[in-house]
Amino acid sequence: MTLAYRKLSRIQMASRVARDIPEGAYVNLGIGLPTLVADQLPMSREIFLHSENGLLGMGPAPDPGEEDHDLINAGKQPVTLLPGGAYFHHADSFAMMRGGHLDICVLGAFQVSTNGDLANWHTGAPDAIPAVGGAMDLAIGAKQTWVMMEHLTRDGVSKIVAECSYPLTAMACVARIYADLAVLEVTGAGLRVVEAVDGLPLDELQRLSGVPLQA
Amino acid sequence: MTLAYRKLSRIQMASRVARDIPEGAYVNLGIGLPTLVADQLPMSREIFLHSENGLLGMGPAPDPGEEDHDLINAGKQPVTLLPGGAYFHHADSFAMMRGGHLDICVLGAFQVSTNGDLANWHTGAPDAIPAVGGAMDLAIGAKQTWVMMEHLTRDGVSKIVAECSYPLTAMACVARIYADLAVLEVTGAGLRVVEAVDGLPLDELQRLSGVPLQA
Amino acid sequence: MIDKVFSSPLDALEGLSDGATIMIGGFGGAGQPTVLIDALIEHGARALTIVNNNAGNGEMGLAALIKAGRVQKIICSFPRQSDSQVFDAAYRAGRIELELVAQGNLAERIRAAGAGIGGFFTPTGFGTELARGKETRCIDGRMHVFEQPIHAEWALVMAETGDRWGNLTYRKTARNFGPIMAMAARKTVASVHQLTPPGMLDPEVIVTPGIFVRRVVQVPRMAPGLAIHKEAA
Amino acid sequence: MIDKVFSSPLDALEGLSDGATIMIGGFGGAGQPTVLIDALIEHGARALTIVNNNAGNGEMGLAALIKAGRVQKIICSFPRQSDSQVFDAAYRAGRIELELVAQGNLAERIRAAGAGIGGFFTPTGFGTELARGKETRCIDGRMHVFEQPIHAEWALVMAETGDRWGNLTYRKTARNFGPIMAMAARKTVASVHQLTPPGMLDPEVIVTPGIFVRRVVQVPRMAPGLAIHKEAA
Repeated sequence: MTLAYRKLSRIQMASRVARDIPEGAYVNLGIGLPTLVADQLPMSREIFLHSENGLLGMGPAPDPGEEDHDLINAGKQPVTLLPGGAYFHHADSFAMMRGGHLDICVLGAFQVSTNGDLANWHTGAPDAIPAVGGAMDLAIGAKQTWVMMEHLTRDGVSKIVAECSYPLTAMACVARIYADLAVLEVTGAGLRVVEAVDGLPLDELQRLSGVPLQA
Repeated sequence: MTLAYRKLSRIQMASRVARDIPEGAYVNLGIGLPTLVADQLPMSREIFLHSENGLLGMGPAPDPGEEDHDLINAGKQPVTLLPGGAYFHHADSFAMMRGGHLDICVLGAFQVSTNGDLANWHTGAPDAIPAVGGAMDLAIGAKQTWVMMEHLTRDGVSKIVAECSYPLTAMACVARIYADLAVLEVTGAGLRVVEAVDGLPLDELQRLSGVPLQA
Repeated sequence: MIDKVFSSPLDALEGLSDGATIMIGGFGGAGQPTVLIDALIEHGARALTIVNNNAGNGEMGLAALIKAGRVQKIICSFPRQSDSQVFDAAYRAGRIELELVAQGNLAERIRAAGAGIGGFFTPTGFGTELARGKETRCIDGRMHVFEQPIHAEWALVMAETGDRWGNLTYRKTARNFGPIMAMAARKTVASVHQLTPPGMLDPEVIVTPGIFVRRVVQVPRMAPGLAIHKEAA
Repeated sequence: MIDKVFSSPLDALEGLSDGATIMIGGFGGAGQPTVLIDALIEHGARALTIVNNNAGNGEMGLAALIKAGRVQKIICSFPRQSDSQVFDAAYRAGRIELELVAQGNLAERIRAAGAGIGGFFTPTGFGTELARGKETRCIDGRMHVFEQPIHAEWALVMAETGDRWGNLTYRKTARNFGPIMAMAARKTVASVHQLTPPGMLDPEVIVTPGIFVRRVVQVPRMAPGLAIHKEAA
């Protein structure tokens, strides 16, 4: 039997995540892959993007030459503010996160465990200089934390694991995983497959993932 | 021997307190007697009055007919705002107090003990409905807490005591006592007389106070 | 399109249940959302726990809610005032429970709930009756008391200007508890005197961003005179 | 008359000592008070503990301070970036101590110092390396970590507009850590791009009231381009 499936591209993954973000949601899109979601949100939905450096209602990048160096996102890139947006200081911004006011936070990941532990800030390499930023606050803060990542490393090893080997960002914080092979839900009793890419049967997804998956 | 001294009037007490408030001070004047201090502050000194309901730079009462019911002080009386003033919310206002940012807080008192314990919120009467407001926060918050009160109760009993019999507002918080008979400093090793009203000898002040006073 | 604007105060309370904990903004009359409180009385919910700095003044607003027998417990800093006769009577008759909290601890406990803080140590109240039974700790040579967050299902706040996204500004000292209560409650209803078209509020000047506000309702400005009381706080 | 305005950045640092803990505002380049940092380098104080979200970018500002060998310890959330070569080299050579703090805990610990809070329980970081050795507690079924306030002798912040009383407003996301650092330090020095005549700042709009600011100095607006970095925070 030949398996005929294609992994989702990064844009397709972003589009898939965007599909599940409802009108009126307050959302933080983490650094890296999740930032791609912004451009996939349908114009017809009003969604407020939060940036932890003190910004709600973040808009797209400015036109070249229109950059304002006092208006940046968490990735320190110039952005814009949409009508209805607001500025606030760092303690208020993280109060928004820690206080559970964001509906959804989308984060990249090195690893996610079957109980929803997240590792996304540090490889743990002994010579690495650590840097955490807002990762730990984002992971525990939103009503739902979604992870967006490739299902497998470049070496073909599953990033979905029984237990994270990388240093944790937060325990049992992930609600959903949007990967390039499947969308998975963290149920509290393991992982449930919401959908897999066309042509990828459950047993093959199971084999690639290396941890038990529920249909 | 006849003792020829006069107690300070309420206005004289307020004037005496005002004399010790330096230019540039941030000051909270508690409800009751301390509110009289405001009118005794010399116009030549810039002093910022804080009101715990979210106001810095409080000015005098408005002219009749000019009251703004959204602009009140902690006593819920209409006030004005001086140039340079600002509004803020309650958590920020009490952060100002608790965080030690006020230079001076002047409070009324039922009793002050020789180690600076303050009782000013509750008589402890069994049928009384208690109400504390900002008293406890004010007492512990300023760089210096001053008490302004009559030295004796109407019955001639000293309000300066070895140990408070009324419920405490805060422990060891009072730095100075401005009373109608004397100004006293709380030294940490008892009370020191800074000055007494004209004609009142130390031994008589000592006798009236009922606790040891240092010259 | 997001539109948090409700057409009437009563509609804006839809879903509120008996037994709810409700934060009500205001310091005395300033910032007290009287129209929302009237709607709450009309709504009929019972056995409420109310969080407010005071316990009602005169016969209107919070006092009227207490008089209607809807309040089981009140968490506040300054219940007794010259015109708190409605509360006083209910309290003496044993019809209302009181949790007295120092005002700064009240504000900080509300903020802690909004900010997702599990509790904090404060020097305020140490060695007093209000700290009785509470955990204490010496930090940097100073004694502190452990205080817990106050969460609520609902907050009713009075703001000055709002928009359909729930962004709010306040007016003068009517700001008081509004911003922190809006953060601390799961559902915040804001009455505003002015509804502004989308995007008109300066983003530098918004005090409560819309993320903290579920519903907005425009109400007329109160007649002056109702808000003035002579008692201490 | 109160006049907190100083004529030069260096004058505004008078009294700063070796070994001081100094909070420096900014998130990357936005809000980083580069002119005050340059004055700090000129001032010459050594063995400093610096509190900042990052650990310097490129060769200017905080990076230059580190390069000059003045920083003994840094408390920050995101030191490593593509252009943090100055910090990286000092760290690998063992010349600088790092206390890594999750960004929200950094912000809340700074605010706690400013607000007189002795410490607080936060869910952020529980079960991670950054909580190792810290007290934990289960509150309402959720695990929390105890975090302590971060106090400082000095704060250097960049604001937009100020007056002689020290009242400040900020501009866009350059606000970031400025308002909470101004609260947390014993002496706050604010650089402003505009000095406004007394009483011109709208009292509804002041973000940092003057009570939190000791000294104000007007500086030219930075040339654009210095503030942009491509790394995560």
